This record gives sequence, structure tokens and C-alpha cells, in this order.
Amino acid sequence: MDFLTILQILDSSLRLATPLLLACLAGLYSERAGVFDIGLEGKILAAAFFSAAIAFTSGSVWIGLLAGIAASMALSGLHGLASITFRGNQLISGVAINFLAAGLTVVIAQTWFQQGGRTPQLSGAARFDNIVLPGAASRIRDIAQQGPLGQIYSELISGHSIIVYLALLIVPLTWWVLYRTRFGLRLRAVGENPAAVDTAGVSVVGLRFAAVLIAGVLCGLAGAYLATALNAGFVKDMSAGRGFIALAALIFAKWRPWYALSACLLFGFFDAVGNRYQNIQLGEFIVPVQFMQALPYILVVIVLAGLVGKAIPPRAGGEPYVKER
Amino acid sequence: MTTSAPAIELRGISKAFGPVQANKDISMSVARGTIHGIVGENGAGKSTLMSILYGFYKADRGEIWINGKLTPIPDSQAAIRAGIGMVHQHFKLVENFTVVENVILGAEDGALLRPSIAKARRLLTELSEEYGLKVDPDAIIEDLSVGHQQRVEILKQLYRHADILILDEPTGVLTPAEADQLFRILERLKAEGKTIILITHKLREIMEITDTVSVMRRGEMTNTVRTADTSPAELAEMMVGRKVLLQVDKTPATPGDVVLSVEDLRVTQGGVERVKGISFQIRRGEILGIAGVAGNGQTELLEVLGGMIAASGGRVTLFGAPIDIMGKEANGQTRRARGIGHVPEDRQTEGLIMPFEAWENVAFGYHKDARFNSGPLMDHAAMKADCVDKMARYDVRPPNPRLPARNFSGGNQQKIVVAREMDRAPELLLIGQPTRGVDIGAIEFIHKQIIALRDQGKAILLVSVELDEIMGLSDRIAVMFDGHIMGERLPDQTDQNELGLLMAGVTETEGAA
Amino acid sequence: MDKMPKWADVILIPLISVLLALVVSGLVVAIIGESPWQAMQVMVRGAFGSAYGWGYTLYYATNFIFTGLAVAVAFHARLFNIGGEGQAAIGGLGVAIILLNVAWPHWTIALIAAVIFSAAFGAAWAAVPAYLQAKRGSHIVITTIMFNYIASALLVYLLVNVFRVEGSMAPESARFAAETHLPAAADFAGFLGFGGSAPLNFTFFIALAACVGVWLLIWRTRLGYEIRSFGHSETAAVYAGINPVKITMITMLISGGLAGMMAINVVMGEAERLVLDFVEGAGFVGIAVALMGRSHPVGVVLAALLFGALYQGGAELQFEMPAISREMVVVIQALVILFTGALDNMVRMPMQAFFLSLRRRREAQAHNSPAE
Amino acid sequence: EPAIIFDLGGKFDRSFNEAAFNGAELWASETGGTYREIELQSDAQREQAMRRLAESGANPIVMAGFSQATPLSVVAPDYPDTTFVIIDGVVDAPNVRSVIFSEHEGSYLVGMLAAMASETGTVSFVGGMDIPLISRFACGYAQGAAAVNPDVTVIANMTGTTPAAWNDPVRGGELTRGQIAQGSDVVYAAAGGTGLGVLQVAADEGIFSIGVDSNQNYLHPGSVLTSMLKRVDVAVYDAFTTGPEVETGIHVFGLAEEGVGYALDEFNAELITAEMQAAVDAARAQIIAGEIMVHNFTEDGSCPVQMQ
Ligand SMILES: Nc1ncnc2c1ncn2[C@@H]1O[C@H](COP(=O)(O)OP(=O)(O)OP(=O)(O)O)[C@@H](O)[C@H]1O
Ligand SMILES: Nc1ncnc2c1ncn2[C@@H]1O[C@H](COP(=O)(O)OP(=O)(O)OP(=O)(O)O)[C@@H](O)[C@H]1O
Ligand SMILES: [Mg+2]
Ligand SMILES: [Mg+2]
Repeated sequence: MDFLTILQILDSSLRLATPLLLACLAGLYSERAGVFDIGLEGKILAAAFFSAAIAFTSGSVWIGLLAGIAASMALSGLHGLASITFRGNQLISGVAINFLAAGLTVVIAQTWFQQGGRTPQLSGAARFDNIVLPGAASRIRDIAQQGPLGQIYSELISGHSIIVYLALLIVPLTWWVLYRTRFGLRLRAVGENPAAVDTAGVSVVGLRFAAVLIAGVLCGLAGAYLATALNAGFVKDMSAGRGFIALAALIFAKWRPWYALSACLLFGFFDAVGNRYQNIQLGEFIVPVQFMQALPYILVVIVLAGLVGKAIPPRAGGEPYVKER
Repeated sequence: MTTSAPAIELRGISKAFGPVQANKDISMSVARGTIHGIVGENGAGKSTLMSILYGFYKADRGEIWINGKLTPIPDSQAAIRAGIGMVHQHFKLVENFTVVENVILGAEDGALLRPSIAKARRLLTELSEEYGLKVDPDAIIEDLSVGHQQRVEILKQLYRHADILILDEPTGVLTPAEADQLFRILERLKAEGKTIILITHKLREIMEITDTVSVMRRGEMTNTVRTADTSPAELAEMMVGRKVLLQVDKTPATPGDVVLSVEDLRVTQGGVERVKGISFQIRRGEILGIAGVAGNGQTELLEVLGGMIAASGGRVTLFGAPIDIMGKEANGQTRRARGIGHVPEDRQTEGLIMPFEAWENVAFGYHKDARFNSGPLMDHAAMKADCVDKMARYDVRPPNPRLPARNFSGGNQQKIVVAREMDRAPELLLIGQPTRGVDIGAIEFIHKQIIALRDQGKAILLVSVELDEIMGLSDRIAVMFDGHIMGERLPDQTDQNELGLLMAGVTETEGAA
Repeated sequence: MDKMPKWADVILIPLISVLLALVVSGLVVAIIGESPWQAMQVMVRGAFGSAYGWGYTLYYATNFIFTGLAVAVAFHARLFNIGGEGQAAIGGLGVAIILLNVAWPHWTIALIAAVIFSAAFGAAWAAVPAYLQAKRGSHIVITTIMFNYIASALLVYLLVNVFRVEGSMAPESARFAAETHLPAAADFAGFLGFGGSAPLNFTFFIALAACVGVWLLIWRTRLGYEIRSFGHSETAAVYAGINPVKITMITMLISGGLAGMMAINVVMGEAERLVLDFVEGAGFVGIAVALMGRSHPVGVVLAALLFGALYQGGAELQFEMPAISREMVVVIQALVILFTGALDNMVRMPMQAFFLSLRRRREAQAHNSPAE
Repeated sequence: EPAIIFDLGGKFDRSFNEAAFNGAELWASETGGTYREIELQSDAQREQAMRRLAESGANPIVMAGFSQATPLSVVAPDYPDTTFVIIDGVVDAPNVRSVIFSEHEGSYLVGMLAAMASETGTVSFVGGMDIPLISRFACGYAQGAAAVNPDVTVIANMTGTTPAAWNDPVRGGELTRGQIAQGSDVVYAAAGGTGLGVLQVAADEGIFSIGVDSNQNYLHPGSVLTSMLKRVDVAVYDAFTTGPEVETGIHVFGLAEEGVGYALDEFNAELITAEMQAAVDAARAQIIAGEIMVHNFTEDGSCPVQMQ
């Protein structure tokens, strides 16, 4: 394997990790506030569809992005309504949202575009372009001519869509918000002991809704990235389990932002390797691509089993807050 | 200033939870710079009233006046703004946060934490010097003792400049020494002009520290009197609405053979040793009472003997034959098979399945008995018949076997558990907090049943935090503190003071010194 | 007293929730510019209008009875088994292995073997999440989701590399021998008009038997008593000497076994070979079915029938009204889960208030009338 | 009333299914007739779809895609009075017409074009699902390229092993990037919806691409060198036009029958020089005449030209 191929796989890892990272951080906000969110998948999907559909009709990917975020936030609102306002089961609400998105996107796409539940191909301003950093080459054939440093710069660092850079920026931002701001303190507290927050005169419902809506924004970014940057349009079920991989990454990361970045890059790497190779020869063994695809899930089970460092979720997670008698 | 308006005035507060009227048209007023006590039986509505004052619940009707101004309190935020602080019966602390983080939570100065934390740190040092409330600002809450956690709760209120402080049963979890310390702090706060409301079940504390006291009964506020003008007996009478006889009639015990023998029992839970090597025996026809502040290992003792948790060491024998307290046989069903009955401390989460109907609960734990089964299936008719019979004999009201357990009142729920566990005349009865949250009538009934079982020659291990109950029922009293048995006493050769010292971990020699 | 009569809890509230789900679904249809009324007619006619329709409706219902029972049994122990999808897939693996590798003389014997193998494989797939939940407290919802994906990858691998017939392009196993083919509806109920085309097969009766079995288990046996006790209160269960690890394991094994048995209907009864993605979301439909059926076998059968009709009617819908995608069924399913599961309180709270005020009024009247 | 079942990917996949759809539409617009259609959404629905159409009296029933073969072999005997047409698959039943295309021949022609357009001497192929049918494309392509340039390097990748491989544009794009890194400057996609990702990356990276099944030249003018046409539309049109009486048995459409070919239109007119066109047309004539034998991969599962 030559250097450029390795770089390409890392480059592709970064691109494939981006939607995972955004969704993972979405889950982080929600679950840190004590609201389990297995509806990440559905929100990504809804955002993917609406961003592609609106980007196509308006011709502007930015308007599409806003539409995707709005769609995802609407589902977040529904999740909040069910699990915060009406104190329903958060897991069931998440399951319902996943199905709702899986069904509605196709139903609406079919009516709107009559293309078997997909949007038309996006091109030009309806799609996010890759940003070529100053001095970087953009085409693979030009990159191949460069020295190793130039290749790293041009291939790995340059040439991603703006959302990739944005996602990377959100990681330190999330860390800062969580540990250095009043909002973060309250957010973490409401996920650990909502009664403490409530008696301190802060609205549990308000905080949790804020967290859930932030999750909506981030899932919206993830979905829009999927449909308008990584792909060029929406196809049925295009989230393809990314919401669950993000959830897996969140557990893997033990609900911490920097760890989340590492976990998502790792899972993105699995994905990239699986994309590039059908089977991987490891000495005598041939690792089938299906194993690579299942690897993130297997890792999470191992982590959950406590075999490598126990993952302890926020203590009030999953439980609706009911004032005690 | 003496003529100024009362710090707190409640007018006509009412609150219902579904069919339960928790507060009925309550009016109350507390003068500034005083300590006001509220007493009342379990479920009388004390906590509800205070939660309304703190904006935690919304009253159905009524007004709140603070310092002579009508102050609507729709939420806790409003209460905090009105200068009200509350220390709840169950602490409201974020367990894995530091002390400082807990103190500033909800009262941060700005959007960023850094300045608030610095300020809180300064203030904490000042306050702890001023009031003697020493707490490490960077300690994690879950590493602190209960007493220290309570200090954090109080510090929280002081940090918020609360003028009115509500304390809901603050001494329930404290040793007498810790309680004394708390009262010294309260005195200081009062001297500074703060107003304090104190809810407690311990009439001695009321007499010791309050200026005025209100009595609640069944959701109503029946009396408010100056503490100096009343007595514990009078308060008790006001609380229950009739004269209370705290003594139980019983003949002296005639202990026989040893039934239960416990040697060097140790229990570790969650990495903490809760029971640290205790030994005792119980004989036929004898009640051994275990006294102690909640959380000193009594619960674990009962749970090990009842087979709910495994011990980490020691030896237990029943009639000389060993009981497996650590291995596979350690479970409730093998214990029942050996003739051990167990009335658990918490009927709602342990003794009963609340959504199950009474007849299903009457077989709970005994559901594998032949009499409740026919072949592979359970015999529902037999279970119902058994339930009807027990309900009649134990005076469960209403005697309806089809009613879910949650729809019985606390006392009747307890009677169902007692009926189930006592009716088979177990050789050894483990009984925890038998009358917690139960009204006087039911208390008398249950106490009589316990004595009757003893008089049949059965052995009884009674665990209760109510000293009166322990003193009234036990033939011997052992006091637990910090996982140890501090000493054994005979009820007629001791008094509440001595037991109180033992409960605080003060041994004879120290006490004498 | 309870806030509501029991019938309101078990019948009225689910009914209102389903009605709400259908009304919102109708709104969706109207918003995309089609007539909800017409869509409803197409679906009802498609599902129940012909023996052919019934054949498919009951065939789908059979799947949903199994997966619904699987979720329901786990619910009784307060375990949320989202892993029906994977358990059913692995159950199919069990069916294929036993039917491909043994020369069965007659379908009855093959069926018994298929029941045992599908259940055992499904149970085995549930065993790891169950063990991790019981022993290590790993959240069973997350682990079962992970196991769904692992099962799907495993099945793809096996179909492509192990089961695929030499020379065939499709990732599917060889056909099972003719001796193992189950009687179809045409064989045992041809007099009702079922033709050779209806996939409804003998497995339907096994599903009904499973319902009776689950009913007996949950409400009549000691094990069921222990499962329900554990589900309501773990500490109480421990007090009564019920072993939480044992109950969690047994319940999940039963649940996984039931989900696995779904494969009999599809793999043995219909496709007669192992195909990719044969579960087709039935594991997830089981969640809606169990929620709607209030985890009771009778409710599960009724809800499974409703979803069977939705699936068959949905196929017709796509055929008759191409503007409405078949995914409309998924939308309805989502709304049923949403309203009967997550938004339960939205329906419940006003109902409780209603019944409370009703009772207050009645009590007030009872109070007043003697005074008159 | 005739009917058609589209395979996964749907009738607007711009490729295989869309070709079938175009054939049906052409028939409808010419005759004013109506037809029934079902777009499959999952593998498990195939049988139900066939039965549903047969029950409703549709005849003939055309289905696109090799995956329909096994279910059709079960369903066809149940409806002896209905004529079924399967494209890309063979079902041995008296009422089934099996239509097979000589994709290796068409691929040979576009392979020649690829090798002529390539500056690096390396061309590549992205297949959909890893099945012998797709290897037939790849092998024909490699033979054509080798015929022009014996030293050519042909890189071939398959997207996956399940039907999901027909609809994975992201993965198609990634594979293409890898091929470009290895020097490829012409990529041929025979991968259904996945091919859209291939063509997109080729356009982004400034190399040539070759479309498949339908004419995909218009998708990225200037980048799509040509498209390997597979006249699924003709097969559908024929079946619809002839009706239930359409001849059953196996029918092979090759270059001679104009069943396969390469696309030349205003979008790629500037890319295909007269010289290239002449060479390809000559080869075409030779293949029809039997002077060039293009090896068919599915006959023996092997390919005479080495691929990487
Ligand atoms: N959230 C609630 N929902 C329903 N009923 C409640 C609730 N909170 C309190 N109650 C009921 O209101 C009544 C008064 O309860 P409250 O907690 O105020 O009593 P209390 O006097 O504080 O008792 P204790 O001494 O046991 O703390 C009780 O009957 C209780 O069951
Ligand atoms: N959660 C509940 N749901 C329905 N009914 C309830 C509930 N809690 C209490 N009740 C009913 O309200 C009545 C009052 O309950 P409560 O526990 O306050 O009784 P109590 O007067 O304190 O009696 P006891 O002294 O026996 O405990 C009981 O008769 C009970 O049936
Ligand atoms: Mg209270
Ligand atoms: Mg009570």
C-alpha cells in the first residue's frame, strides 16, 4: 500500500466520520441532559431529505441546509414533547421517530419528485463544494506529483466541504460549553439529578428542551452533509445506520467530546477501509468486509460489557423527570 | 421592627393530589427571626405545604405573603427571589459534582463559570469560618458523609442569601451529635434575623429549639402554639386527635432455646462494608430490638438474614443448623422454607407488588408452595380463598381481594404484608420498620400481633428507627452504629438518653468520661 | 381508588391512540394531495376484500404475532427487546441449517425440528444481550440494537460465502426439499377460497398456539408470576427470592425464541429458502404490536392483524394509488408507536381527569340525593 | 394489459431500470395504452409483486433484473396462462421469455474507446454487485481495452456482494478515487445507482467516465466519454407491443440484434474523434461477422485479460 492510498483512506475516514461526529455530538448534548436519543438516525434521514429537496428546488445549498436543520429540529421537538412534556418512554419515542423519518421521507419524496422516493441529483450551487485551501492541489493526479508533506496538506487537510471543518470546530466548542459555561453546568446537572436543578430554581423542562433542540441542529448538519456534500441528493434510507453508529461512538466515548472525536474517526476509518476493500488480507486471515461493517457494533458491545473500561451513562438518563412527592 | 409584618404568612392554602386532599385551607404565619416548628403524622401534609411555599408544587387555592407583601410563587425561581431556601428531606445534590459546583448551580453570576467558581470559593471559606461549617470546596459530593452533605445544602441556601430557611426533617439521618451541631447553626442564623421553619417528628427537638409550633393533622393545620406554653404530651395528643398511649401491654418474656445465632457477620455493599462483624442470638419467645439511626447497617442485616443480599463473611445458624448466607442457597425462598418470615422495611418497593391485586400479593414469596399450585399451573382459586381468609383475620380494609395493592392505604398495605408473613407462624420473624407511615389504630393492631407471635414461642428480630417502638416491644435492645453493635440493654434498665448516645457511637466508657 | 376504570385503561386508551395515529396518517395522505378516504378503502379492500388479500394479511399477521409476543414477553419483565429483527434473522439461519442438512421424511417432523432450531437460534442471539444486562447492567436496548446490525452482517456473509448456490447470482440458499414444504392455505383451507398464491401457511396455527402458550406462561405459571413480579419491582422480586439474573435470562431467551420462530413462517413456509433481509422490519413492527396490544396475547393477535392488514393493504395501495408510496405503512406504524407508546400520557392524562371528574360528580350526587 | 416490475433502485435510477421504464413509456405513448407497474422496495417482495400482477390479470408481465429469476421459477407454474418476460435472467418454463444481453460485446466497444481516450494507459471498472453477470461487463471491457493497447492496465472493483451494491454512490465514488490514485483516467461504471457516484467523482477529478445501460452522456457533459447501451427499453417495448403472444424461451440480444452498443450524441461528440469512431465501428462489424470473438465470462467463469 503506497503512501497516497493510505492518505486517501484517512481522507475518506475524515469525510465519513463527519456525519458520525455531528450526530454523536448531538447525542452527547441530549444524553448529557438526561434524554436518551435513539432517534438520531431518523433525524439525520429527515435532514438529509429536506436539505436535498430544498437545495434542489431553491438551487441553494445553504437554504437546503436550513431546511434540513429545521426538519431535524421538528423531530427533536416531537421527541421533547413525548419524552419531556408528556414524560413518555424516551426509547419508544426514539424508535417512533426513526420509523416516522424512514416512512415520511420516502412518501414525500415520491409525491414531490416522482422518482421512486429519491430527490433529483444535485449539482452546482445546490451542493457543498470542497474547499481547496491556499496552495493545495485539488485533483488526485496533481496531488500524486507532490512530496509527502504536500500530499498530506492537499489530500488530508485541504479539499473538504465546509461542514467537515465546522464539525471539527464543534468538538472543542462543545467541550468549552460543557465545562466552562453556566449552561454546560446546568446541562450536566440535569442529566445527573434533575431534582437538584429543579430546586435550584432552574427549569428542567427548559434545559432538556434546549439540549434536545441542539441535538436537532447537529443532526440537521449531519443529514445535510450526507445528502448535499458526501452525496449529491437523497436516496431512501441513506442514513444507513449512521445514527446508531453515532450512538455507539457516544457510548464508546463515554459521553465526552474529545473521546467522541476519536471514536468517530475510528469508526469512519472502519467505514473507509470497508469501502475501499472487499476483503482484507491480514497474514493468513481474510477479514470479510461484513466484519468491518459490524466492527463498530461489536466494539460497543465489548465496551458495554465493561471489558474495556466501563461506560457509565448520565445517571438520570432515560428517566422522565417527575417531581417527587 | 418588632411590629413589622410576619416573614411568612400563608392564607387558605389547599392542594389535592387526585383524590387525596393533602392540604386543606391552611393558614399560618411566622414572625421574622424566629424558629417555627411543624409537626404531624406521616402523610399529614407537612412536606406538601412546604413544597408549595417553595414553589415546587402549585397550590389549588390560597395566598402566600412574604414580609407583608402578597408574593405569588409559581416556581422555585420565584421562591428563591423572595429569599426562601429549602433543605429537602432527601438532599437535592448532584452526586458526582464538586461542592462548589453544587453550591453555584442555579445561582451562577454570569454565562461563564470561572468568576462564579472563584467567588463561591471565597464565600465558602468565609461562611465556613463564620458558621463553623467546614467543607472542602473541591470534594465530590458522593465522597462526603450525610452530615457533610447536609452542610452543603445549607451552604447552598446561604450562598443564595436566603432569609427564610425551610428544613424538612433534617435530623432523620443525623446522629444526635450531628443534630446538635445543626441546631447550633440554626441558632446562629436566627440570631442574624433569619426565619426558620423546621419540620420534625421528634418532639424533643421541637421543645429544644423552636419558638412556636404548628400541628398538622390529615391535611389540616389544627393548632399553632408558643413552644414555651406546651408539652410533648400535649403536642402528641394534638397530632393524632386523641390521647396517645405509647406503652404496649405485654407480659415478661420467657426465653427458651436459641433460635437464631449470628456470629461475626459482615456485609459489603457497593464496595463499602456496611455490617462490620456483629454477633447476637435470639431465643424462643423473645423479641430482640435493633435500634439505630437509619443507614448504620440495620437494613443490610435484615436483608442478609432475609436472603436478599449475600454476606461477605460470618456464620448464621437456625436451631443450630447453618444457613447459607453467601452461596447459591442465599435467597428468600430457601429462608421461607426454613421457617423464616420477613416483613421488609419498605412495603411499597419490597413487600408488595403495587399493581398486583391483593390475592396475588398474599402469595408473594410463597408462590411456589404446594397449596397455591396445582400441577404446572398456579391455583388462583386457592390463592383467592387464602386472601379472603387473611383479610378477615387481619382486619384489612376494604376486604376486597381484587383491589390492587396500591389502592390500599399505607396501614392496610402493611397489614397485608404482616398477614402474609406472620400467618404461617414462622419460627423466626424478621420485621423492619413495622409501623412506618401507619396510623395509630393499625400500629396497635400490628404491635399486638407481634407480641402474640412471641407468646407462641417464636423468635422475633425487630428493626426500627422509632425508639418508642423499640422500647415498647423489645425484650432486649441492641444498638447499631456504623455496622457495629454498640451494646445490648434491657428496656427497663435503660432510657432514651443512653440509647441515643449509643446510637451516636458513644460507648459506655466515653460516655462516663 | 384507581383514577380510571380498568376497561378504559386496556381498551379505550389504545383505541383512542390508534385512532389518533390513523387520523394523523390520513392528514399526511391529504397533505400529499391524495384522498385519505380512497386510500383507506383501497387498503381495507386489499387486505380483506378477497381470499388472496386475507392470505397475505394473515401471513403478515403471523410474523407480527411472533415478534409482538417476543416484545410483549420481555415487556412483562420490563425488558425492552429491540432485537427482534436480529433474533428473527438468526432464527432463519437455524431453520435453513436444519432443513438443508437433514433429509426429512415428512413436513410434520421437519416442522418440529424447525420450531426447535429457529427458537434455539433466536434465543441464542438474545442470550448475549440478556447476559450482559443481567450480569453487567449493559443497557439491553443498546446491545440488542447492536446485535441487529451484527446479525445482518453475519447473515450477508453467510449467504454470500456459505449458503449461496454454486453458479447462482443471488445471495440466497438452495431451496429446501419438497418434503419440508409446509401446507399452504390452499391445502388446508381451500374451501375458504384460498388459492395457491396465498403465502398463508401452517405456521399461522403455530403462532396461535404460541399465543395460548404465552398467555398460560404469563398469567398461569409460577414462572410468569415471577416474570411479572420482577417487571414491576426488582427489589420486591429479590425480597421474594426471585433471582433477577435468572429471570432476565429466561425471559430474554423466551423472547428471542419467539422472535426466531417468525422465521418458520417466512423461510420455511413462504420462501422455502433462506433469502436476504427476509425479516423486513417485522422485528420492529413487533414493538408497535406489543405496545398496542398492551402486552397481552389477545391484544397482540388483534394488533398483529391490524398490522398484517396495513402491510397487505399498503402493498395494494402502492399498486392502486402509485402516488402514495408503500412507505406510508411505515408512517402509520411510526404513528402507532408514537401515540400508543411515547405519547401515552397525552391521551391518558385527559382521560384520567375526565373519569375523575365523572366520579366526583357521581359522588356529589350520591351525597346530595339522600339529603333531599 | 401489460405490466412491469422494476428492480430495487427504482425506475429513475438513470440506468438499468430507467431503460426498462423508457421502453414501457415509449409503448404507452405510441399506442396510448396503459400498463401496470410495481417498483420493488425489498428483496422479499418479489413473489408477492409477481403474484399480485398475475392475479389482477396483467399479461404479459415483464420484470427487470436477474434477482427475479428464482422467485419467477416458483411463480410461473402457478399462472400457466400468463406470459412472463424476464430480463437478465433465465427461467426454464413454457410461459417465460428470458431475455439475455451480450453485455460483453457492448463492453468490448466501450473498452476500446476507453483505451483510446486514456493518456495514462490505465483504465478502470466499477461494478455493482459481485456476480458473474457484472464480471461479464468487466471482462468484455478489459478485452476491448487490451485490443487497442496490449499494455493497458485494467483495474476492476466491485461495490459489494448484496443488492445494496446497486445503490451505494458514496462507495462507488470512493472506489473511483482509489482507482484514480492508481493512475486510471477512464472509469467504466456498471453499477446501477452506484454508478452515479462514480460519474460524479470522475467529473470532479477531471477524468473520463463511461455510463451504462441507459444513455448517461448528458449527466456530466465533457466528462462522460460514452455509455454502454443495453437496450432493455427495446426488450420491454417488444414484449409490450407483441403482448401475451410474445415468443417464450431464451432470447439473446447482442450487437447484431442492436441489443447492445455505445452512445454517441451531442454531449460527447467532441470527445469521440472520427478516428476512434472508425476503429470502434470496424470492431463492431467484425464481432457481428464473427471475426472477433469476445469471450463471455459467464461461460467458464474466467477472463482472458488480466485485471487488477
Ligand atoms: N406527588 C404526590 N402525588 C400524589 N399524592 C401525594 C403526592 N405528594 C404527597 N401526596 C399525598 O399527600 C399527602 C400528604 O403528603 P406529605 O408528603 O405532605 O406528608 P408529610 O406530612 O410530609 O408526611 P411525612 O411525615 O411522611 O413526610 C399524603 O397522603 C401523600 O400520600
Ligand atoms: N396512588 C394512589 N392511587 C389511588 N388511590 C390512592 C393512592 N394513594 C392513596 N390512595 C387512596 O387514598 C386513601 C388515603 O390514602 P393514605 O395513604 O393517605 O391513607 P391514610 O389515611 O394515611 O391511611 P393509613 O393510616 O392506613 O395509612 C386510601 O384509602 C387509598 O385507597
Ligand atoms: Mg414529608
Ligand atoms: Mg398513610
